[in-house]
Amino acid sequence: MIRSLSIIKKTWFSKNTFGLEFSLPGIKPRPGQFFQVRVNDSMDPFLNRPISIASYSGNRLLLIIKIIGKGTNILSKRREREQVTLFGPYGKGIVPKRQKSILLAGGIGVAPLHFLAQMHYKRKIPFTFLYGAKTYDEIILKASIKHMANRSIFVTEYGSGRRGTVVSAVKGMDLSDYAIVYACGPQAMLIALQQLHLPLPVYAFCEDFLGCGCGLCLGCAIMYNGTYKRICEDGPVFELERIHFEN
Amino acid sequence: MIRSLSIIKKTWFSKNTFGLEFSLPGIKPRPGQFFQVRVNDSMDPFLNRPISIASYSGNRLLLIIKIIGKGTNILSKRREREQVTLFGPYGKGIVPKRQKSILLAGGIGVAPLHFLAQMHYKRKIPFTFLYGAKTYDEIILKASIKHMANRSIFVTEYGSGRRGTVVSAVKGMDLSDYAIVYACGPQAMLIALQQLHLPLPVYAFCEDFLGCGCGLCLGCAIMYNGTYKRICEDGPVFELERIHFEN
Amino acid sequence: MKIKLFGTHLKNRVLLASGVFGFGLKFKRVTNSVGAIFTKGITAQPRKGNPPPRIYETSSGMINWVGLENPGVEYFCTNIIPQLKKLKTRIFVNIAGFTMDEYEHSVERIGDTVDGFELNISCPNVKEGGIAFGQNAKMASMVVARARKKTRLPLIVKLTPNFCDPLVIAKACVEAGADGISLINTVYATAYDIKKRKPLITGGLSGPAIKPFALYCVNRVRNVGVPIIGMGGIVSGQDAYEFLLAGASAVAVGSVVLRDPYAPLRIIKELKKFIYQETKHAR
Amino acid sequence: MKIKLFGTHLKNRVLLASGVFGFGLKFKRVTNSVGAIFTKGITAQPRKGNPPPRIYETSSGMINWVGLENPGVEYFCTNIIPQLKKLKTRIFVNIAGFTMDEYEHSVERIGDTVDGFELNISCPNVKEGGIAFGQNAKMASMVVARARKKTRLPLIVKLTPNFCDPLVIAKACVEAGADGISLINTVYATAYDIKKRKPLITGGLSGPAIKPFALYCVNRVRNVGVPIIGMGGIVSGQDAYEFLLAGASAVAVGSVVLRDPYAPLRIIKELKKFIYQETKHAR
Ligand SMILES: Cc1cc2nc3c(=O)[nH]c(=O)nc-3n(C[C@H](O)[C@H](O)[C@H](O)COP(=O)(O)OP(=O)(O)OC[C@H]3O[C@@H](n4cnc5c(N)ncnc54)[C@H](O)[C@@H]3O)c2cc1C
Ligand SMILES: Cc1cc2nc3c(=O)[nH]c(=O)nc-3n(C[C@H](O)[C@H](O)[C@H](O)COP(=O)(O)OP(=O)(O)OC[C@H]3O[C@@H](n4cnc5c(N)ncnc54)[C@H](O)[C@@H]3O)c2cc1C
Ligand SMILES: Cc1cc2nc3c(=O)[nH]c(=O)nc-3n(C[C@H](O)[C@H](O)[C@H](O)COP(=O)(O)O)c2cc1C
Ligand SMILES: Cc1cc2nc3c(=O)[nH]c(=O)nc-3n(C[C@H](O)[C@H](O)[C@H](O)COP(=O)(O)O)c2cc1C
Ligand code: FES
Ligand code: FES
Repeated sequence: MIRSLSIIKKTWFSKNTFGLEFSLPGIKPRPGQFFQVRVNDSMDPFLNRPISIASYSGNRLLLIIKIIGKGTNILSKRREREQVTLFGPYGKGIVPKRQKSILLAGGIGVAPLHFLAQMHYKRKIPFTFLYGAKTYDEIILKASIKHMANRSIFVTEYGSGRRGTVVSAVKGMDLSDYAIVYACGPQAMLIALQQLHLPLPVYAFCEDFLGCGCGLCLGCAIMYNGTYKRICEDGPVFELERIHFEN
Repeated sequence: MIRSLSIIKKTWFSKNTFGLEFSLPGIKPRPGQFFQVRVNDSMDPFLNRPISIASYSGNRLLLIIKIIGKGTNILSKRREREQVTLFGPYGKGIVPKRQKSILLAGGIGVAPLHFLAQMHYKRKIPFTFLYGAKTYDEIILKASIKHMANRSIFVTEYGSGRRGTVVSAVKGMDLSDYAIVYACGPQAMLIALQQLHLPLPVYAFCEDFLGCGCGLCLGCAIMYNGTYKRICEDGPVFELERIHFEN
Repeated sequence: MKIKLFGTHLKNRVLLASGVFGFGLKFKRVTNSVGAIFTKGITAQPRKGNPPPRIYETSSGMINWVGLENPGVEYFCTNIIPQLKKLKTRIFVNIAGFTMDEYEHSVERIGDTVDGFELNISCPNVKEGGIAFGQNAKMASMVVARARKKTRLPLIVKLTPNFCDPLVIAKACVEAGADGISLINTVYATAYDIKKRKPLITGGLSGPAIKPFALYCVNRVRNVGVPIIGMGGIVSGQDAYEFLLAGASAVAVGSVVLRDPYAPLRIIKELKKFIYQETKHAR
Repeated sequence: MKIKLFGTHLKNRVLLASGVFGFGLKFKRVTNSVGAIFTKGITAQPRKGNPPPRIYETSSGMINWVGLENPGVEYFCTNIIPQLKKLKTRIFVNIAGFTMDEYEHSVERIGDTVDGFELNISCPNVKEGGIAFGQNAKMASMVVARARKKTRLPLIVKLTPNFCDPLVIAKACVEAGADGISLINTVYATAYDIKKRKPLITGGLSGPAIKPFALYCVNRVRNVGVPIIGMGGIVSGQDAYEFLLAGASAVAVGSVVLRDPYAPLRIIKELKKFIYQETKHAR
């Protein structure tokens, strides 16, 4: 679906991360699903930017975007009431299992996991939210996470608060109580997590440069179970153990 | 000079023509001079847009821009207090002669001639302002022109008001009183004007696709007196009789 | 906008370029609206394609290095063609290969179950074969001649503008029996990873960045004597019309569908207006 | 960022590409800050250049069809060189020609009054000569060999990526005595006038649109044995650095100065940071 939606609300969550809210009735999105966001009408940037659903509740769609480079920088200048062109929701996403789980977010990886947390919360599935960022300022959505999660842990690499990475934090946890882990963050984090070989299934939300975002171009690929899968169409959520990271 | 200036005021003169005002002390521009206006930071559009000085008074610079295509369309979305990058003023422009003159504007050609009118008015040089547009709505700056000009004539091709083109209008005028004509408008108008062979010198404000706008790239050319001149550096004002229009 | 091309009737002049719409089995509203679809490149053997990253964005364009990921001609014939038959559009199968035998084999194997073939002798993303045939008139002509013997269906040859003159190659292909020429395939391109200080991706450049180059190439080949399918950077009906002015009989849209899978519908509509204007003008 | 190139010391690795800064006599703050300037192409006879329009904007790029407007080598020697001598930068004269004699003549006439030559055998904007020499290894090698006999100054050859493999041509040029290779010159391009329904301009494409193609070409030629001046679409220090990664010893900036005549100053500064990072890394 192609949609031109008006920005109902724009919120700055941190100095380089902002949220855009849209009214979008009639979709039934799954966590992990994302929209391909048109940056502007210019041919530079040429491709859309994949942005996960961070919240969907009462027909209100929230996208949270961290400024990384050219495209997200231009998007950050959009204002309320301006139109944004979106394609999607794309991706298979996941249907959350009814099992006690850990949501493990690194950096902007918090966005799709926040939507997953929302689902858990609505369905009364207990979960712990473990969330790490470089500095304390970069921790966003804290109140909402605290409100929904049975337990929430925030770690940072520098500055105040509990020190460390989410990977080191999960390593030190007693996991006997949990049945499943969902993780989203930079690839380096996913690789470190994979090396822990946790004794429970881990579902990873993966990233890559996307072309179409909808299975047409074969531009995204992830080596999974010995064959290439589409991040956009077959994922972006995959069982971590079976991924072979190549780049 | 490269300058990043804040838009002090934005005005819509007609439904597709707007003005941007900047504070810019310390320049002594001549009519016909223009700025190379950066559209945005994207590489598409790649080149700057040449825009004439439409008014300069009390350190206030006014640029008037008609929406034509991609670049001017993007510029039309700029708001007050946003920054615009400008290079210039470029071009030789002209020093108005102290002689009674006719200012002959077609369409957006009114912009540089408005600045010329301002100069005439300040120096108390008498002039008639003859200004044509497609429709009456497109006639802009009417009050200001009426205020400054000794006589002003507005003609339109369609709709209310006096009918006709500036070329047909000037053809019907008694020119014995005047010493000089300044003309700015589409090339078709300049060609038609040239064919009239008016009995007094005509100075034409010319256009072309510009590259650099400042004499570096040899990308603009006008056949003048048998050799190629730079529109940007040697003009954009040339004696109409000596121009050989090629495109 | 109906046209007759290669003896077949097409709904309109806007086709889907190879590789950007898979086999046309998704977004069927789009597939069923275009004049024809060129499938993703098919090789004799299945290929898993290149490791990620396969795509990299550039100014007004993109580089791809997909590497001809496809299930191979056997699977294609058994599992895909039956589905393609249900589409309401013409199907041209893009055939890639590493040896001349492979091209010949695939064409023969597919037989006359589709509407035609596009011989891809211009893919910059594989090491052997492919583009090497497209850069050499003699080899190009051999590939075409051998495929020609195996099919009576329309045989289009897709050319590269990379380091060879498409006119020279096009002439050789037409002499060897090609019914049409499509161009351009992507342009050689490299992007660097400045952190790792080595190439991030080496592949083919496409998108609006290459449009002026593509128009040049199409115009250069225009008098070769067979219909030309023009492509490279088309994002609007105006772009498409420019390719017709340059000598193309139809156009194919590629990268723009990554930006907007519904773009072909818009382009068809916009192009209609230009063609209408022109015919009005001619009256 | 000082470097020694062709036996000469340059202030830094950012040079001004031919044709976008005239003779370097305007914006002297910029001219005097770059490592060297390549002058606008000089021909044996004066040339008035092509009729307008000479420039056309495209997505992330532009087409130019200036047509080597220049006052000819005599005027250049008598009137321009004395002024060039006052600049605080190195001067490489871009030499264009329509016959081999012309190249030879211009090089000889200019003698050793400048810092070196760039033989332009790659201009797409003139009908005869020029690019034809650059598309053929044998002819390229003859042009170079003849110029070589006339000068001991650094002799750089500027190559085209149009319809020929720059590596093949580069090898021939080096064998014939070239001290350096610069690439890429502009890419063949056409733009259409949809109102008049005919080509508006046919010329050379430059700007960010061609950067990925240019990087590919530079990387391809990197081991040819002489220093390479890389160019094509550079607009930032990062772009410049990417060309160094691709194998260039220095870079030239072209079209970006049309967008911003002061861009070279910024690019020098930005590139310094990248090079500093790298040497820090190496320590
Ligand atoms: C399925 C998916 C969901 C995502 N969800 C979110 C989200 O909710 N919020 C958020 O802030 N970010 C999200 N990202 C990452 C986001 O898409 C990139 O940060 C963004 O595209 C960067 O664009 P840019 O122009 O600012 O950066 P640039 O570096 O200038 O982009 C250049 C090119 O690289 C691509 N690119 C750069 N970084 C990434 C990356 N990490 N992943 C994929 N492509 C990249 C861009 O799409 C573009 O094609 C998601 C990515 C994927 C694949
Ligand atoms: C010396 C000079 C002074 C000018 N002063 C003014 C002014 O005060 N107000 C105003 O509204 N316009 C003025 N123009 C015309 C204005 O520059 C063009 O209308 C504008 O560049 C169109 O840009 P676009 O992206 O909207 O159009 P597009 O058609 O999308 O532009 C595509 C390309 O064509 C060029 N172009 C298109 N039309 C023209 C044109 N008529 N002249 C030159 N280049 C063109 C653009 O610069 C760009 O490179 C002036 C032009 C020149 C040469
Ligand atoms: C992601 C991608 C995959 C492609 N795969 C193929 C292919 O399999 N076979 C082929 O002949 N061309 C392939 N192409 C080239 C396109 O068909 C087209 O020739 C080229 O992209 C230029 O058109 P565009 O600028 O509109 O994309 C591919 C292009 C892209 C962007
Ligand atoms: C307006 C213009 C004029 C040019 N004139 C010449 C020339 O006279 N001789 C030459 O060798 N190259 C000429 N070039 C090519 C540039 O030197 C350069 O090789 C090319 O533009 C690619 O670099 P860029 O993308 O940074 O512009 C010209 C380029 C432009 C844009
Ligand atoms: S991005 Fe196109 S298939 Fe995944
Ligand atoms: S526009 Fe560059 S010289 Fe006039």
